[in-house]
Amino acid sequence: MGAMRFRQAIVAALADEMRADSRVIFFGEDVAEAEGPFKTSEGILEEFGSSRVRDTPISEMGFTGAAVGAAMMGLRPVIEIMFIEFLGVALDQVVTEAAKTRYLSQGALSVPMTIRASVGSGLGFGCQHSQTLEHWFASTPGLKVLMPSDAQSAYSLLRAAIQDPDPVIILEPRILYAERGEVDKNIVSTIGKARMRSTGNEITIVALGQMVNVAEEAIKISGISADLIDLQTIIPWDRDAVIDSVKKTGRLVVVEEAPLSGGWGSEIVAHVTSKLFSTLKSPPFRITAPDVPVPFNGTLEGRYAPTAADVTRQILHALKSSDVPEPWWVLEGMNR
Amino acid sequence: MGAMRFRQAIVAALADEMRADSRVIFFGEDVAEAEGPFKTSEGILEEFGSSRVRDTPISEMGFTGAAVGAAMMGLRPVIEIMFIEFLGVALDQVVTEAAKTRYLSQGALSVPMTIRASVGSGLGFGCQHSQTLEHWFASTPGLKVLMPSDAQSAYSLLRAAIQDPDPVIILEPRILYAERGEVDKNIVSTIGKARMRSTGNEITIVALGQMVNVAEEAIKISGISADLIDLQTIIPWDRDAVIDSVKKTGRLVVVEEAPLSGGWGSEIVAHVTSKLFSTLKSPPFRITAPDVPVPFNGTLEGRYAPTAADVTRQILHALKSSDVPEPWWVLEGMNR
Amino acid sequence: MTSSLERRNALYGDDLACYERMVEIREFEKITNALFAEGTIRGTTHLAIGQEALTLGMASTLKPTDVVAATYRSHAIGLALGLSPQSVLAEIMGKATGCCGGVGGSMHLCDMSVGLLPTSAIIGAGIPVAAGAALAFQVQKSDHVAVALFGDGATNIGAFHEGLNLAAIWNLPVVFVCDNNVYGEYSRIEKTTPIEDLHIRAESYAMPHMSLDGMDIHAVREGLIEAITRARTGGGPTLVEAKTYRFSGHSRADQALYRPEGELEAWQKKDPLLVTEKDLIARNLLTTEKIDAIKEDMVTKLTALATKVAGDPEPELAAMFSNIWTPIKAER
Amino acid sequence: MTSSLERRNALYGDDLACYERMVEIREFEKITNALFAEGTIRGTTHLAIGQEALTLGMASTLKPTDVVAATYRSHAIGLALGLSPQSVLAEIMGKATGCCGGVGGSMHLCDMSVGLLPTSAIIGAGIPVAAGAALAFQVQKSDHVAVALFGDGATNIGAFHEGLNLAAIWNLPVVFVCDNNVYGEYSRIEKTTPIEDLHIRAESYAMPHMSLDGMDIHAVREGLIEAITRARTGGGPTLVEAKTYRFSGHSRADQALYRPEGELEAWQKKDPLLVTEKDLIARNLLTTEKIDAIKEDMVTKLTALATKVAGDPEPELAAMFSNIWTPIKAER
Ligand SMILES: Cc1ncc(C[n+]2csc(CCOP(=O)(O)OP(=O)(O)O)c2C)c(N)n1
Ligand SMILES: Cc1ncc(C[n+]2csc(CCOP(=O)(O)OP(=O)(O)O)c2C)c(N)n1
Ligand SMILES: [Mg+2]
Ligand SMILES: [Mg+2]
Repeated sequence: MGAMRFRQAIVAALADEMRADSRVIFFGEDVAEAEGPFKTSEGILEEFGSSRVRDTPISEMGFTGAAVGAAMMGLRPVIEIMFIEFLGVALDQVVTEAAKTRYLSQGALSVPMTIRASVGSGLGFGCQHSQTLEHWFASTPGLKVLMPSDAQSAYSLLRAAIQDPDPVIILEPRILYAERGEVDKNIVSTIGKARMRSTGNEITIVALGQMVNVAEEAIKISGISADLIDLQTIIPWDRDAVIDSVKKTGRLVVVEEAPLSGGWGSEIVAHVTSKLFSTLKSPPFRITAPDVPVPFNGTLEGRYAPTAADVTRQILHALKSSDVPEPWWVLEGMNR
Repeated sequence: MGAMRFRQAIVAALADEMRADSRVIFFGEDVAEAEGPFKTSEGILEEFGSSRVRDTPISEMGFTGAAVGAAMMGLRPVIEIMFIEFLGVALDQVVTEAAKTRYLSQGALSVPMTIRASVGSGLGFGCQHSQTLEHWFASTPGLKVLMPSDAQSAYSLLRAAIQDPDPVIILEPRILYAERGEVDKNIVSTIGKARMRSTGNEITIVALGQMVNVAEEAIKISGISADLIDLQTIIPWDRDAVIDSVKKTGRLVVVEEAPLSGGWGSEIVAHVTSKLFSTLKSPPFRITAPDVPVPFNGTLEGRYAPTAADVTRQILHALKSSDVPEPWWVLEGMNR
Repeated sequence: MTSSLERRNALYGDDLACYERMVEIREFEKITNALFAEGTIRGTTHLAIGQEALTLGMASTLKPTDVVAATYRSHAIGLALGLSPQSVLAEIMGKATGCCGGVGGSMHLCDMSVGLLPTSAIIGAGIPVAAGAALAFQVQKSDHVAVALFGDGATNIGAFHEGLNLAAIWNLPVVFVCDNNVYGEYSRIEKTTPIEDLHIRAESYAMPHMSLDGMDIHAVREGLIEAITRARTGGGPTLVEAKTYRFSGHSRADQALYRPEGELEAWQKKDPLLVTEKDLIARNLLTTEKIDAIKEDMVTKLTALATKVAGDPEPELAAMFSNIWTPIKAER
Repeated sequence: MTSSLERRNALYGDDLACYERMVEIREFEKITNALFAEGTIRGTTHLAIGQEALTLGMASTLKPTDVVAATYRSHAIGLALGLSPQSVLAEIMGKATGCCGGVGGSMHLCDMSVGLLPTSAIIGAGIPVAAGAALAFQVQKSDHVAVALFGDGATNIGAFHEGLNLAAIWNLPVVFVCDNNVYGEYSRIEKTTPIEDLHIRAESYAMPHMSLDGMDIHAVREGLIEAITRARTGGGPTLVEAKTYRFSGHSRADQALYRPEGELEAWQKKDPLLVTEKDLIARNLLTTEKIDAIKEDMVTKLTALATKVAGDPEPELAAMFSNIWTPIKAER
């Protein structure tokens, strides 16, 4: 047990896996000598050397594809995509090559690679460097997608991802890198299993990454009794945990950082609705960002992702009435 | 009015727009001299010449980006992406450049480009050439995404797309290219407006592309009375049309070709549930493909996308009982 | 039944065996074309008639432990590397007995017993993948070599540029083989590519490069041996351009009517089968009678095979749900 | 207040004005750096201290009707092309008075009145976009030219390869300007790029290319005039490599401690301000007193500006929902 920063938990998980398994290699842009633009690989080059730890040219398609090939040959590459948007120049290698390799080789090959990418808004990086983009990986059998919400899950999920035999994408909320938290290094997550942040019986709150912390804050503010489910794995997500909780609470809200339309939360709401319709006390709903690019201005960006205040207001509304609360931009007449 | 093939309707729409507006240009791989791998540009080079109609090198990132730049400068480029999967090497230009240009230029620039891409399963092209991939464009404010279901909508949607001032992606079900249908050239669709294929009062069926035809067939087989909504525009989708219909029928099913997890249908189900929960007679649900890559073998591929028989069985079940019918692969014990 | 590895091993040092394999490929492609035309094969096919010397030159110089990342134009390289006509044809016909159990199809062959990675239907995708396989060999300190086989048109896509640059900067044991068959789909090379000699693109990466006659198996071997040896001995990557010609259309029913008058005929004079026959006859390893016999046999064998494979079982429905994610218990 | 266009026009044929603009950029970047350090500017910043000759050379040779697709390293090119320090600083500070209304930030400047397309924060993205703008000019038969400005590291990404190949095959009126400032983020060029002279990569596209001294505005102009004239007169694209040096760190708080001993100092001897000062003094257009006065004025002006801009209004909440889709009524 020990307190460390989220980014240090990432370093620790990578180092522990590299010590345990010589097949694990790590590369990306400025991750070796510079130890990562977000300092998520401090000491890794020094300890593991320049064969296993490499800086790459600026070529996400090239080095993501290289990870796919190296994984096919039995290594366990971990790569860093500095900002998730950069996979927009390399998505083919992830969804069309890596995700289909095991299938096309009928199990002769697997692709045990891990893609680490920083995601999310809140730091003033502008509309091309602030999205979460989980949806790029949806509807892609063969992939797994994870998102940590604190130092412990940053450590435990990354270890699980590296140990996993299939391609795993781990989306790291950039805003959490500097956050401190207790980390028990004996915990390695089980991919596909959610984690309870708090338990209660009035409503089930499902969230991912930074939104888990926002939802937790909202619970504190509102004093409601809620199951707060940190999904941890978005693909494949923990249907059992969510279903069991909603069976108990009868209410569901998903809190997500992405824009409303087409966000991952719709999958949770749609599934739960079709399974538990008759037992629901009120309509499941989503609290999301509006359908807008992430604005740079700090005040506007502060309104982009759901805040604890938004979440509190909407949950309290949902507990009182049986209709779905409107998002702030509708109440403030901003748009549909 | 006249009967023509779906692919001929595409040619006609492109030709009519190129005649009406000299700003419209067209390029892609083998679309000029060869008139398109799917013969969707027959006669276009001949009529409009090699300045406005061009073959490109194999470089989707390059020519998609070129369309973005040409659109910024006031042209109305139409490009062909032979198979939607190929945008996996060029997605950046669509979601991170084109979709954000108007925003970043504060309206000084817009990107009136149209991306035509063939999509879908059923023709034995294998797992890297048979997906629909609408979800790549979800959660991306600034884009519009359309899908025709017959010759008329192939014509009317493409004309609307080319006339639209913003980036539009039009996903053409490859399996329909050879299908014939009546085309009224006076009809130009309104983007964002759904089209009623049939009307009824027992259930609302929402579908896109080829699944509209499958659903129509199911209605014939089952003899049920249903509103069949051909969404036509998936982003932004016609909330009013769907809500109004479900208010009437009290039941909703979405029929989609994509794998269940993370498909666009979850958005429809989630939205309708949160708006109409208390008036729903039974849980809204989705009929989709399983969470698998598209198999090559014809028999297996025939089970991939929902069939009229699947749809019939599930809808009849939904009308009789208040629980959601299981997909065939669960009934047949194939997977969760 | 002889294994892929046995079929592969049969090629080493045996020019006659290589010739027979070239004939096998030629006749296999013709039959495939006929089966597609009659509708027995669905989807698409990409033939490599006229390009047999390149695939055989590769198969007879690479070791079975080396790996090849190839493309949708997969039948020829598959057969050359050792896959049996049965496993390739069965795959193309979507049978359970195919090398991918019938779920892959014509564009996706795979057989790791002879180093054939799943062939990709995305232009350029195999290039960084091959670099990555080579990265693994370098890290593992093995002396295996990775090869990417791709077309002339693929040299215009970003993955080519990024893959070669990465291989150069890391000095990876990989050989990039560009099969310049003059066409990318229906476009002649000059329509899409501002240069004729594609191998000079290696200069952008300070990478050794060469051009060779892809119609002559000896020329192919000579060039590849240099490149493969360089890779195997720590000398890094090479870009090899093989000048070939696509005798068939691009895919499916393409008749290639866009070809300039006389171009095909000129290249047919360099038909790799003719070239090899001349060589083997001169070396008294072959006679015209023997040639006719070999071809006749092959046609008979493959025709019979086609009938047999048509009767092979289709994959179970379960195959549709298998090999997507690794069953976790299988893991440490 | 002088418009961007007026500020742009002031540069043509006036070397002193160009020098003053270089000083403006230098002092602007220093103040930006200070404001970031004190937390007044959030997010990130990418300074171009030491690279002023390149941006001024471009601004004083291109016409305001030509367009430039640049990158996140945007302040210098923006100011050079004519954007006012006010509109740039306000954007960096997220003010409604910024050139993008405060929703863009430091990486995203735009001003179509002087041809600055929205700068992209994705490496290489502007390269095909510039080719596309040039395509429009070619189709429209206008004599405008498009320019892509990007770094040395960007020449390793696929969009560079595809954009140049497309421009070459279509003979587009575009100039690709590679600002080779020796570093890509924290990596010195040789770590990521197997060649030193990046302009030779144009050989892969049979495209004319040149290398020039990016520290000397005259050398920049001379080279650009050749390339721009070629583009304007139907001669097609050119790859221009400007040898510069990044005096500042890559971004944010980067101190660039990874630099080899003495490298910065060596380049500082070629500081474009010094070079230009020497030239202007020799031509009796400037004196050391005048230089001090210009710099002093500039610091005073910009310091005052920073205070003023700090008080500028923030964007309304409505700005968050505007300019995403085009209001349809606006259409035909
Ligand atoms: C990224 C991508 N773009 C386009 C295609 C469609 N396509 C399939 S084969 C082909 C031509 C490739 O030409 P070349 O590289 O010369 O290989 P060849 O087919 O001649 O062997 C094209 C454009 C594709 N498969 N992937
Ligand atoms: C596709 C992509 N990959 C990585 C990055 C992160 N990144 C931002 S600037 C930079 C370095 C670029 O170096 P160079 O092209 O030389 O331009 P310079 O910053 O030196 O002007 C990198 C890697 C990015 N913005 N986009
Ligand atoms: Mg070719
Ligand atoms: Mg640089």
